[in-house]
Amino acid sequence: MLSYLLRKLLLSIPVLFGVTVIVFAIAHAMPGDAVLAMITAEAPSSEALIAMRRGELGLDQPLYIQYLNWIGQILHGNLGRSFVNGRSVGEIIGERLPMTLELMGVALLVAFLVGTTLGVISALRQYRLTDYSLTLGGFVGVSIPDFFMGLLLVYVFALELRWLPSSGISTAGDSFSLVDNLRHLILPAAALALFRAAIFMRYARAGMLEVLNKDYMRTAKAKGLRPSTITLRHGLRNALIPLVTVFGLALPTLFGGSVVIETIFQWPGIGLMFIDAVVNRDSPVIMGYVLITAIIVMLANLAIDLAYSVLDPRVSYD
Amino acid sequence: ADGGTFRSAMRTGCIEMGTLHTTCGHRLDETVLQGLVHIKWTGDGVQPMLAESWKTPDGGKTYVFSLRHGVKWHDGTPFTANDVVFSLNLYANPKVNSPWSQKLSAVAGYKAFQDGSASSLVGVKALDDMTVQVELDSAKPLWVQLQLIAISIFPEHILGKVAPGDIKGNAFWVNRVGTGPFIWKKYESDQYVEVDRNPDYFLGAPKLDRIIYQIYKDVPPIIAALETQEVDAMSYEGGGVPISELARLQKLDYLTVLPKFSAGLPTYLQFNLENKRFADVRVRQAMLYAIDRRAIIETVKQGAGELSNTLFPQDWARAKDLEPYDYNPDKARQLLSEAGWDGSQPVDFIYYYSDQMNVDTVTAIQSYLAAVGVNIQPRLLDPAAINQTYADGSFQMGFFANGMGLDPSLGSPVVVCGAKPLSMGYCNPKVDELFNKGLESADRAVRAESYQEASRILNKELPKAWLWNEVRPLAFNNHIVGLAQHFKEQPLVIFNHPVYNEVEKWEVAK
Amino acid sequence: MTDATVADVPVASGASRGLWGEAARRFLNHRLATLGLVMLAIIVLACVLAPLIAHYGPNDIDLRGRNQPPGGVHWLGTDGTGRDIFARILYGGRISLSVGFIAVAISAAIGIFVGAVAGYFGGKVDLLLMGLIDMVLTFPRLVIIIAFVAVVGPSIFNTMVVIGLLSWPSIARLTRGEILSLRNQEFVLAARSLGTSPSVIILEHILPNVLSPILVAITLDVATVILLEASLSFLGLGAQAPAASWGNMLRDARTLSILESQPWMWIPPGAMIAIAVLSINFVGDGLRDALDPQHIMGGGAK
Amino acid sequence: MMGVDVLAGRKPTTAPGQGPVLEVQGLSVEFGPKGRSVYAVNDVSFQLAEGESLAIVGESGSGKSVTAQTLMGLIRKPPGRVTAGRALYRGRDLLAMPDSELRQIRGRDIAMIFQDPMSSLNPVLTIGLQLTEALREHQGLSQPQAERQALDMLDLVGIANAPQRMRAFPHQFSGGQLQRIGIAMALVCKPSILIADEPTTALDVTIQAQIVELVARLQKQLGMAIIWISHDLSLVAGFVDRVAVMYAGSIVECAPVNELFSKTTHPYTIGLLNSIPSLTAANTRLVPIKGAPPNVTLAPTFCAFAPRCDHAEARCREAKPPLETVGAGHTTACWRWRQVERLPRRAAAAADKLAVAAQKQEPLLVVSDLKVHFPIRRGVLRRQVGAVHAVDGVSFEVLRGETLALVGESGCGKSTTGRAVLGLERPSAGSILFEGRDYAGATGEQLKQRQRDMQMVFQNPFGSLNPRMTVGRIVGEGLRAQKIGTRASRDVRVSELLALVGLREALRNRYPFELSGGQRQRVGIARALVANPKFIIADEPISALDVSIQAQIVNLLDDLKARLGLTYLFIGHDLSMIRYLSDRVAVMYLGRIVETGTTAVVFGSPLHPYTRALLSAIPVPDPKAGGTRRRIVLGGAVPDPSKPPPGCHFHPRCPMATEICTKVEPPVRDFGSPVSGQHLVACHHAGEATL
Ligand SMILES: Nc1ncnc2c1ncn2[C@@H]1O[C@H](COP(=O)(O)OP(=O)(O)OP(=O)(O)O)[C@@H](O)[C@H]1O
Ligand SMILES: Nc1ncnc2c1ncn2[C@@H]1O[C@H](COP(=O)(O)OP(=O)(O)OP(=O)(O)O)[C@@H](O)[C@H]1O
Ligand SMILES: [Mg+2]
Ligand SMILES: [Mg+2]
Repeated sequence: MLSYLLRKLLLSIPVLFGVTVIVFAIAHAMPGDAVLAMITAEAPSSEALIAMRRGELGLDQPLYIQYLNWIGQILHGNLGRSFVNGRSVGEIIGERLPMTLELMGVALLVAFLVGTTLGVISALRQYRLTDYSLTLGGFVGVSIPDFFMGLLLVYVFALELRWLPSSGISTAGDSFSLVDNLRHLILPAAALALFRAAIFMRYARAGMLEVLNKDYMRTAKAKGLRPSTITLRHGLRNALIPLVTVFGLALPTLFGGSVVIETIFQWPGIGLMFIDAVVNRDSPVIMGYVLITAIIVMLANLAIDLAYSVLDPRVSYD
Repeated sequence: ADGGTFRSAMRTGCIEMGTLHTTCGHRLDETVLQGLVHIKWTGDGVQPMLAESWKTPDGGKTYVFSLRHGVKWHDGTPFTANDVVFSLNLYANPKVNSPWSQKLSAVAGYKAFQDGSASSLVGVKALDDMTVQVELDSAKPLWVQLQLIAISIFPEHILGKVAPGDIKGNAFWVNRVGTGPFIWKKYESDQYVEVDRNPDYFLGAPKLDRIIYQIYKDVPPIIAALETQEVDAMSYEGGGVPISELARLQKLDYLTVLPKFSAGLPTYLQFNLENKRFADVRVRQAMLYAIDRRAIIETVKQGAGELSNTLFPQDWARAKDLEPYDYNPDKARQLLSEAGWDGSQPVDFIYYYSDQMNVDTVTAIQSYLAAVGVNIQPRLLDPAAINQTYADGSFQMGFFANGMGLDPSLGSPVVVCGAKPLSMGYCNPKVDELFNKGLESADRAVRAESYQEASRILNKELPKAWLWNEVRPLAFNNHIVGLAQHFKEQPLVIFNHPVYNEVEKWEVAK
Repeated sequence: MTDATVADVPVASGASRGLWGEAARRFLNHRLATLGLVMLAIIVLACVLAPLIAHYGPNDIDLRGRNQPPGGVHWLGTDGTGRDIFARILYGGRISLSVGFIAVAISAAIGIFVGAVAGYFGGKVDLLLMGLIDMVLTFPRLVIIIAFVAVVGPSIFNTMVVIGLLSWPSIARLTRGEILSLRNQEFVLAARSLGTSPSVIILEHILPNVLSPILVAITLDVATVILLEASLSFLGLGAQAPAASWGNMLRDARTLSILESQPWMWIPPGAMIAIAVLSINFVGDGLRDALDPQHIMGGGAK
Repeated sequence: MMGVDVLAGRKPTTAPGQGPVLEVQGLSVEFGPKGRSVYAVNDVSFQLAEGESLAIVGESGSGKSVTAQTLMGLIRKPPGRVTAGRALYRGRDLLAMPDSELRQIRGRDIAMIFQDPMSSLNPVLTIGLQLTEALREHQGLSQPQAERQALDMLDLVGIANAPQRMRAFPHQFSGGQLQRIGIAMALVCKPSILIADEPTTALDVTIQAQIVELVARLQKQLGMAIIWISHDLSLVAGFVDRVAVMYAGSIVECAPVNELFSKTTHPYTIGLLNSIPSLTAANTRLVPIKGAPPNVTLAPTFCAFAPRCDHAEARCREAKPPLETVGAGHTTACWRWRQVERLPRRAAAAADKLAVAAQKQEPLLVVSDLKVHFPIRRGVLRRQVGAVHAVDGVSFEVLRGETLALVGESGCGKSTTGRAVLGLERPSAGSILFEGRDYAGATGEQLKQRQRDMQMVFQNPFGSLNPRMTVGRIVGEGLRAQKIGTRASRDVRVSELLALVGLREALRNRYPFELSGGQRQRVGIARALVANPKFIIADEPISALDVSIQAQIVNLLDDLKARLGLTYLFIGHDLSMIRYLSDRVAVMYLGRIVETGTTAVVFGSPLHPYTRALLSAIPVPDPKAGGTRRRIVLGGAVPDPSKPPPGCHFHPRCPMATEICTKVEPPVRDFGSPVSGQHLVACHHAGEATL
């Protein structure tokens, strides 16, 4: 197991390297650069000034030198400084990552719990009304883009019902309180979660249906166990195994989704940071984002491998 | 005192860079950091702030500022002439590399400082603790009104310790110490800035307890927040109320909505004049004839625009006898065919306002132009890409606006010779001369002559096809007393400059 | 699977019918699948024949007749510049559906190829390709799309290509897994022992047998990509105005007033996405069942 | 070994014969929607006395499992439906009681052992949990109490080191151990009825013997009634009291075990008995039951066996015969049982089996010291840390025209050997000479030639046919791969082969899933024969088939051999079949051949202790013989081929092992005589009489 993890980690180095090279190249191929992005008509800048700024940021060097410099910094554990505000990228991400993880974590958890529960119910009631309506509801859920879902939720819960705040991470200016934070979390998390819950539901249903036909379910029944024990201990435990993969695949798309949701709900996470960085051509921040999300996705996949071996004792990674 | 909280929506996150490096967020600054003078919100002159008064013995070449006595920085340190000298030097310091440094280009010694042959501005001197003298290269009677208003004064005792190269992104900008009516309390990145009442403010202690500037990236959340009263103001910093939401907000009795607030923003079709296709003035004129601007303003823009046929948004700067270019597609077609326009070639058309109204506007323009045989292909770009496109001239037409509410002179970058990239290859020495003349006097009547003449030329030659001056609907919650009243009386948005808006007099209705 | 169960299935029906014919018959017997297919066919036809069906062009503006509710001339009403929603739905469907189909066609082609090669040859080739797969999987898709679109300009065609180029790993993985499990199946060994060449083995023995799970993944992907285009439209990276897509129609409708009082501007594109996604998934389910010979063997047989 | 308290808690039971503990009356079960029903069980009635053991036998799909599962309420409804009948357990109708009540009986009073030990245990839960959960559910025991009982039960079924093994997961056990656990799980609540649904089908012969022994012993010890379901009449013959024979959902004959063999009254039962090769009478042709298994989608209004029955008359096709009492406890469902009974057991169709000249011929295939090792890689760098010694030094010859059988338990390396010979596996050492030529590294034309001459019939008739190719394409594939003939000539050849293996031309356009098991296996054989090979490796070609069909295939292989002069390497583990069809036998154990000789010699006077154990484990379809034969039940399971024991691989399980066996690999010695032919044995103690 340990050696499997080590090997995976070793393998991930060239993978990360590849990701960063490509993203670096693409980021630099974007029209305009950090200096041009800052120019506005109100404060026009002279060519000399622009050149000077470029020099300051190292943008005048050949691309591969820029990349090597960047990699050099990374090897020293330093993600560089933002072109825009000069702050350390590591620090910025350190500040914002928890917010994004909170949002994504809760969304994923809710999606998983809700999706799995409904999926199991749907499977147990296969081809009955409950099943059909859940399936239909699921598909409608899958058909509403994140950004529109966000608006719908705000309309209903913030404007019409006035139950929840419409945006932000906490009430501005109030000292932090968990309750307040959670109230703010509900809508964005729900907007992210609904779509994924529908997906988990589909997979949970399929997984459960598969498990329900297994011989060991019959054995469990033959032992005279309670239906709930049979469903949960014998059924769900096994149905969860394939779901874990879906869980892992959901992560990269969740980062994409959180960019949209953070924008709509003014959630100060790395997604919001990233969008600004793109507009500002703030490549150290873009690269930091890419690196961190890639690492998280990889670690998550490793964690999923681990979870696999916990959930399924047959799996051994050697 | 329970003065309450005012929450204002702000659609930017450009706080961390700091005043010296941003072209936005100055509205926030005026509540914490202040300048020597600010523009009066009524737009008719300047208001002494940290400078109590000033004189120019030589008609605009030398200015002597008497500073206000008894002013303290928020940390208790007294404000002195050193702070002023320090701040002016900071703006002009080439190591700081501020986009605002141009504002000081008229000061004696600016060139030397910039090219490294001098270590400070020789033209700026502290005569004593409370007096500062600024000497210019030549007489500029409007220098204070037009240039100094954009300069904030920073605490030398804090920023003086920071190397100029490290100013950008310094922790100071998220923990500012100023002299203004509110004291910087807290900044939560991408969330809000909280500023608290300064009881020692030199123009009188504010009535409000605090102001919270809530930061938003996206507009719909601001509208929702206005509606739920999570914020009190959608003003200029918030980007204005989208036209589509106007009716909705107008129905709410707790809001005052100003549907036609002039933004001082001439909007035009940009032509790449270096491209032969647009060299013929008849082509450019035809485009204006082709577009039913009135219809667009009435419908898509819901009235949010003032038809305009030349550069200046200020009434006094515009001649009365301009060609109106009323909607006339037949005339447009005729002009195009006279000019030998080749309608089969599509026209690359760039724009960067992504809000719905502007997208709809572009749609309408596209449709009108198509009707006369001009086939534009709209392309939405972000600012960096726009600047790149400008820099390498890789576009043909565009849809843009430039803020110049404060003074007609601010229009020069879009029309004077060689003012790349915005002038797009337009050059008429006569126009340049008129712009120069406009700055030679402080008397509006004298200045008006020059600008009106310029407006005529620009109206004829159409280096850009002037469409209208932008109008921004704003909305305010009525429970902040003073806020809506203040904007009701303000003639136009004075683009992006610190405005003395008497915020210390606003209060929350009991 | 015991043989007796097989014999229980009446095998009398026409012996010369091909697998595809058989699959088609089973597919058509699948009620939801046929429903899906019919709905999809209607949508696709309507989009293709849009000029014949809609009275208006998708970009015909009518500033004086903007924001009209559904009614006589404009069946689904008009939008903020007076364009006919119905026409835009049809023309928008062309973009949304072709984004879905083309992007997925690209990703399926790459995914199946890479997966088949990795799975069949194994060893170093597999290791290398798995590395590639991992890399593309960890690519922040949105980042690349944003950057790429910024580089080559926002055109829906570019977007389709990028989506296609980035979405193949999951299909590749699936294909590889299926092939790994098939590679040592006795019928493949049998073919090898007969001297059949690797290319024929992949094409005739392996691919047809891995197709049905892959088809399901592909149909699901079509739906995902249609939605992705919508999300990209939100970021201004989807179809460019004035062209319509279901995604950017929804984006255009993203205001509270429209949400509340002009539902004809958002319900139609939303409903079209839902119907298309639903139909495609029904078709996918149907395809799986139809192509899976074990399915017909019925009952609890796995 | 036997925990005293395990039996102490047992409720007092009545002696066998004292009134039924279970009485099934007129049970009918259907599947699927009305109108398109599968009639799985039709009007089944039987009784089970306290402590009695009843076997239900019948071919696959005859409704045995459905009957059993219906009793316990385990069939899924829908699609299942009980359309008639009662099942009285101590007077209470199991079919009528609500599920919550039935739940109390399941596991506690009636327990079940399932066919496939691996799939019937939950793979993700420890066996400790799975063993104790029923105890806790039914007897409300605490976890420690339940664990104690479970431990005792594990001891009883012979799982060593039980306390530790309780924390292990199913995949960490061998098949035999799993089945023991399955038994322990069924017995842990001390039920009064145990239903064993083919508990040994998935297991090896030697392990199968262990399990049968165990269940028979436990049944006596615990005094429960038992229903043993099987398709293998010979397996159950030795230890049950009564046998019920099922066909197409109905019980066609039910009799005390002795009487069933001595006084068989139903044609189907007779057919079953005939298709089993007899251990005593070698070289007689097998008598298969003709035709295909019944179509159970037809309403059971006539005798379902009639289409396959030699005695059928008009009445049989019109009305379903009732169960008639034939003798004491002997019932049968045949209109013509009187006539049938009077007929003599059909004499095996005499020795029309062509006597292949057993004289010495030159070898077609010579395998010497073949080794196939699969590397085991571990660690970050995937270094090879060991190898699975799947084939570990195997030498044998196959003579032209003979059938050499390779036998041995599962995992001993038989298939790997076969695959290596065919070139599908790269040997780690040794040589394979086919017609005197070594094809290692052969390419192009040479390779094609060998591929044409040497073919394989694969083990699994379903898995070895591409489900998406028509029969015609499958059979013709070899021709296409070898680029033999034109399209038209290939078509002709395919038709020929279909005819040769007895498939109708009409099947040509069908897909494998439309064929029965026997038909599929014929397709596999046709495919192997299409390019006129000389040599065929048949890898357990019948193990996945039903008894009645096995006989068909074996006869076919036999005929083809005679007609086409083929040579076979026949891989298998079913010794009675092997005895029937092979000329010589090679017995394999853990990667090595331990004994080789002519069939007569190996079966008649085996010298290797493993061969002897193997032979003794063969079930005999005769209750009397079953009672008297001495069984050698081997202890332990098959050892791990990645860590083969030193010296003689067999020594850890060998009753004769001595010091030398643990150290020195036994040399191969020839014990043959000119009469009996070569008889190679690799055992230090071969020839010593003690066992
Ligand atoms: N869930 C089901 N749906 C439809 N038919 C079924 C189902 N379960 C069993 N059958 C059918 O019922 C018949 C009897 O099946 P059953 O499993 O009892 O056979 P069996 O005698 O146990 O065979 P085997 O030896 O293969 O286990 C078969 O024809 C089978 O196809
Ligand atoms: N590709 C492989 N890699 C590693 N081990 C293998 C491989 N193929 C087979 N083995 C191992 O080699 C041993 C012999 O396998 P083989 O398939 O030859 O057995 P067998 O005698 O045919 O058994 P069965 O009767 O179950 O078919 C087994 O322990 C098996 O697990
Ligand atoms: Mg069964
Ligand atoms: Mg094998």
